[in-house]
Amino acid sequence: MLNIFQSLEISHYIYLSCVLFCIGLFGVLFRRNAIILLMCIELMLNAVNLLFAAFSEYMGDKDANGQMFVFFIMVVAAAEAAVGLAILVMVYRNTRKTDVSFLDSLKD
Amino acid sequence: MEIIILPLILSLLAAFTGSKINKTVWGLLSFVSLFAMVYMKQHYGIHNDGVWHNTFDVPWFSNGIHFTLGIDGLTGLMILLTNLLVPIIILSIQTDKQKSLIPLILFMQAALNGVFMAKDGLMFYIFWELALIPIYFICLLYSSKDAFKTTIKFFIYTFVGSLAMLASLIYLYLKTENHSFAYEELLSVQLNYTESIWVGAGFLFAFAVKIPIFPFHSWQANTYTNAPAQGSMLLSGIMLKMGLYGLLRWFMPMAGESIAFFQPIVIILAVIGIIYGAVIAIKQNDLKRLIAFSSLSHVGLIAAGFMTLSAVGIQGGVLQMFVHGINVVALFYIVEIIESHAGSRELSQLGGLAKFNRLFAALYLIVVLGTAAVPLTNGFPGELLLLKSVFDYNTITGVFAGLTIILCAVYMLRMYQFSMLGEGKASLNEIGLLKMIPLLILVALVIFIGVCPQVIIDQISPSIQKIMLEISNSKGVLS
Amino acid sequence: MNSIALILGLPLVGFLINGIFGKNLPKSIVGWLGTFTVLASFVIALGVFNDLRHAAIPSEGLHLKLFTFLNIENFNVDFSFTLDRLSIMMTLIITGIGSLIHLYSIAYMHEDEGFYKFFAYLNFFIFNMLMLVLGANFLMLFFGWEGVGLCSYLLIGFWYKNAEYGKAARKAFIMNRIGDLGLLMGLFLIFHQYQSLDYSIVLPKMADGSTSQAMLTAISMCLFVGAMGKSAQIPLYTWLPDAMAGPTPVSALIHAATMVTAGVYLVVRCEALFYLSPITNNVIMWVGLATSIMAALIGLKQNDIKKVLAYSTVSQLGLMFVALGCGAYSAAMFHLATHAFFKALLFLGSGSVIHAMHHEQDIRQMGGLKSKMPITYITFLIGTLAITGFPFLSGFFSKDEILLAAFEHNKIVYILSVISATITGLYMFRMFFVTFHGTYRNHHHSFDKVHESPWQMSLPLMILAVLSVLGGLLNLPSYLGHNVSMKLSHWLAPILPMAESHSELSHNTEFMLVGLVVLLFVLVVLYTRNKYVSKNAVPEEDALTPSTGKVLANKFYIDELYDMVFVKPLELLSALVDNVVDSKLIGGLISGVSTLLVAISGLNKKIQNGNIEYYLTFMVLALALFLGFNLFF
Amino acid sequence: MGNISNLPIPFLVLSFITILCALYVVTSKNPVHSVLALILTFFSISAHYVLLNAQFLAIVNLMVYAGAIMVLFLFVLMLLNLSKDSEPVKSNLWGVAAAISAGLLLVIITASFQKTGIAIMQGNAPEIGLVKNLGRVLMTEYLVPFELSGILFIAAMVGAVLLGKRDGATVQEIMNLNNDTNNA
Repeated sequence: MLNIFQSLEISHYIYLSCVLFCIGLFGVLFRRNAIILLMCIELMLNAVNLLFAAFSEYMGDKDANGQMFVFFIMVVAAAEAAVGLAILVMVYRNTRKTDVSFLDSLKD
Repeated sequence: MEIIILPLILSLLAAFTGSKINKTVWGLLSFVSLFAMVYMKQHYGIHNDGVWHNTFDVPWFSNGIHFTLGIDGLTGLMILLTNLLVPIIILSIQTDKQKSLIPLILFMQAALNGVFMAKDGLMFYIFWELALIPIYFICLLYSSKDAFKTTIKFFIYTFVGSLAMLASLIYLYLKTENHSFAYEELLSVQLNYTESIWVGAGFLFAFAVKIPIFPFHSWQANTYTNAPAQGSMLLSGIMLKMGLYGLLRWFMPMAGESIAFFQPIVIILAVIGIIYGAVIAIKQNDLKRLIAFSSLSHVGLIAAGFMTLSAVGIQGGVLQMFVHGINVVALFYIVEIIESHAGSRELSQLGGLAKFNRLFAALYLIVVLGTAAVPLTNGFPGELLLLKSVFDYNTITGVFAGLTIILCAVYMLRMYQFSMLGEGKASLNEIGLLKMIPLLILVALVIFIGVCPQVIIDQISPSIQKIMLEISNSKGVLS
Repeated sequence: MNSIALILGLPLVGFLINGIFGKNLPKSIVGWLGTFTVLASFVIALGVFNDLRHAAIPSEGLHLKLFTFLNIENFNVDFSFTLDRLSIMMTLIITGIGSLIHLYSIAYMHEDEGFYKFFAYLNFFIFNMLMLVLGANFLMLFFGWEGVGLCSYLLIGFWYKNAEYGKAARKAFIMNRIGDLGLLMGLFLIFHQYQSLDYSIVLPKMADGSTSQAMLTAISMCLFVGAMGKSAQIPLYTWLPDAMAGPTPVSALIHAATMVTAGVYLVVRCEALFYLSPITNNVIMWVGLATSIMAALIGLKQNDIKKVLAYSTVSQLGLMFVALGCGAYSAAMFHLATHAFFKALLFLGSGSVIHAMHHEQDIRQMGGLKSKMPITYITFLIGTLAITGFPFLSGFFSKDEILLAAFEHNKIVYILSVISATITGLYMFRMFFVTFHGTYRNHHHSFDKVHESPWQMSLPLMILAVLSVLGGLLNLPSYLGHNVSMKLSHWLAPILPMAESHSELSHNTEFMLVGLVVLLFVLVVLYTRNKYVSKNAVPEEDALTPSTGKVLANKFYIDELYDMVFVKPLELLSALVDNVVDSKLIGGLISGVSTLLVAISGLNKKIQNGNIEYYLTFMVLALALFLGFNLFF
Repeated sequence: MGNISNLPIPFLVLSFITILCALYVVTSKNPVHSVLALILTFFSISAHYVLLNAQFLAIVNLMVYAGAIMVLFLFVLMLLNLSKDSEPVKSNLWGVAAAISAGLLLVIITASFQKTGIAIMQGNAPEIGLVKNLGRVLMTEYLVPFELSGILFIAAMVGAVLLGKRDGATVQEIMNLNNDTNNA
């Protein structure tokens, strides 16, 4: 499997991650459904995870520090998803809506 | 150090024991600091030679920042004033309802002692701000009306001022050779004219708000009026002296290079303040408001006297600082007694109180005379020296400043007339002898200083000469 | 012990004992203690006087330095006193008349609940007045100066329950303070010029001619402003008539005999200064003259027995200032002394009348009292004759001396002074006849209840009457022979080095002038007697008097004028500054800053619409901006 | 930037699938479709991990993301009955604004990375991504963060339970409620 990396540069993974990240970001900005928003965030997190793994490979160090970080990000992502969805369920129960533009009580 | 620690310990004790112990006991306990001061003087063997002796010096969180406290004649007088007035202020508390008042006042005492003794720029700033905290809570918790509005105005006002001072201090700090906040190091910084104006303006703004010099006074009247009497006493009796002390100890030597620039501005503003405060005081109905404006008038004269840079003006000013502290606390004490025993402090509601308590009337009269600077009361020597210095600086300003002796007589006598004399509708309840004792002490001081002001002048003059030397050194850099 | 310390200290001791313990002491002890302390001072002063007469150097006096009051750099003022020929004269007058009035007050104030307070104040006044005249420097003078002002305030407002009296007291204090400011400024100028405030240093320097004319004029004008306030000269005289609100002994002691003459004392003390500034001299002369005539005119139409005497005092003080302006310093001091005798007599006499009439002061309510109060009647007559210049009584000599000095100086001034003196006769006799002659007119108190006063009151009256008759002996005019005449002038001559009085008038001229005055006096007596005794006329109600009389009765509306020009504008200004400038302008400026901040935050608030999408978009854009900035710069 | 044609085919194909699915996630109107597309994205990312010598990571990614988290999302979708397209459509302006913002950020980020220079990957030893090695590192070097993430999980769990329970109901009530249903 090593041979394929002879022609693969770190920048390719960077571009790929950036594209994924920005797609996620676009989703966050564009969509109004809170569940989709959360999914887009997961997408962005994964873009970052991918980059970590790529850098881990790129640095060639013996400790897999990059991969370690991916684990921790996963932990945070899972926690975030759990709490986020719980909040969502509660909001939905109170307002019957999952539209984020409806939730503007930050104004006050 | 002792007189910072002691009040702090007392403050903690007071906070924990709450109202279990009588307030009179606390008042007496707080006299301990006064004795601690005497002990300190003995212990450190301080000679009154004008040098600002270190009594405590440990490095703090960085090389250039030391926890340094020092004592000289000027500081000695100021902490004497503080530790003398605080017990009286505590004794002036009339009700047991204001539970956290005593701890706050004692905490304030510690901070005030720190301000006057700090020999390190940062320490000075920290104590300066520390003193703001208790008074903020005193005003906020126990103000009679508009507590939040008045207090926040006062707080923001002084806080903005302090920040300007901090900026100046930091600038000086960065300019010192080995980055130090020590007083001597800050003093030795040589600034060019422009720098010195900015640095001076920073200091001046902080002090002008605290003093207050016209037109930075608009927090004063409402705060004094609405704050509980103890808060007004602390503010006008001691805290205001922080501004004047800062002017003399920090602003004038530090920004000496630009003092020629500030001199006419401050003197003219101060003289405007003198007349302005007096004119407003003439028609006031609320006793506390009247005293607030009279205070504005009096401290204006002190500030003007300082800025004449003459020995007579500065010494007279320091004397007057002490005297004004005594007089204004006595006045607020009287107002507090009147309010709690006659039920009002509105002049329109009062009158004819003299017939109920002759002793009180006599003491009140002496304090009024002291404030109006009648000879042989304490107001006179200071005012004489200050007026002389302002008169020597410029005849016109001198004459305008001199109007204060007329206007002051007008409003102080009016105050006395409408509260004590005449037929009157109000009546005065029996005043316990215990409540008269603090007033008696103050009145004794009024007369003693009035007759022998030289006793105090002897205490301060070596330090003042040293400060004047520092100012002229600093001034001489440019010329 | 030093005699100065005793002279000063005894009244102070009296004040302290009476002030602190007086409440619990019986009235007799309080009264006699107050009287004896002053009397003892008088006796000691007499002893000093005797010493001074035989002193080797006539201009020297006793000195006493207690302690240093203030010492800062070169500003050095001691708490020190001096007793020279001028101050011993003042001291004798103050303590002498003071002790008589104390004695008088024992009876007069006997019913009053504030008896001990009254004596404490009186003693304190004596102490302050002595400090004023005994001080060895200008600051000590200023101490006494303000101190007597304070006592005057306390005593005018003695019956503090009456708000009107309180107002009068405050008026007196504040007007005095205006003068004090002038004096203080003068002190600063003196120190500025001479680097000292001690008489012994300053006065010789003033006299040696090294000071510029402008500076001398400035200093002397400042001091004169002080004198105006204290001695009730135009424009600061209106407090004195109002000061009659105080008990009558106070009016006699403070507002006739002693305190109001402090201005004269000041000018005489600084004789060199005033002598060398002709501009000020002229100002003093004309101000004195104007005051004298104006007060005399007002006195013509007053119906309050004490008000008449008050205006008479103002008028006489004006005359003294005329003398000072003419350079006749010893004449002014002479008149000061005789005036102290007869005016104290008159006031005490009026007090006796008021006492008898149960505090009725309106002369229209009196009449025919001479049969009921013979001692008062006779002594009052002597006082009236003395003040109006009945030949060979004290007032005759002292007033003539002033008139002669005026004649020498300026003929117009002389004529006007004579007119003033004549008017004095008119209103004094008017008052005298209306009070003691004619028929009794009071319907509230029956005539039978009117009684002669007790001996504590009549004894001082008799002593003062004797003094008023014999006071002229102090300074008999030179035409009566050199051995007996001009004693006071000679006594004061060492103190007054500049003004050597040498009369250039021939005795014939003097006789003629004196004759003129006597003639006028006789005419006045005849006119008033005709009007008020033979026709038994009674002064009309104020409202009925013709227009000129109305103006006089209302004191030229000066009080109203001051009220309109000074008091009201000041109050208006105060209200304006408080309500407009302070709250709107300064407060507005400050709240303007906060309003600005609120406005800015209002703008920001629109961005903060609570919608997360906006926030996110802005966040992303800002992130792009920061990264881009990092990239390109 | 290297020539695209030089790139290994697996990478190109995987990247293509990833981006395509990701785009579908954000554009699909039906949330359920979005979830499914996201799962596909995760699968392709896992494949990338395998390419990058991170075998264990690839598995975990599938299990945690594609398995657990996405199922959670699906549950919530079903629970709230949002499967049909109920989302109000935003105006085009928003789309443009979002696209511009995201695009701008993309351009800038890539431009930033451009500056860092290009380098060939050195490559790890294949065993680095194995569970044995990772486990050792996790339990030694990253022990404290590991434990902390455990705490974080508990906190999140408690939070989710608290948020999820009905308003005003205490734990006791909920348990009572459960007992009731059990009994019934």
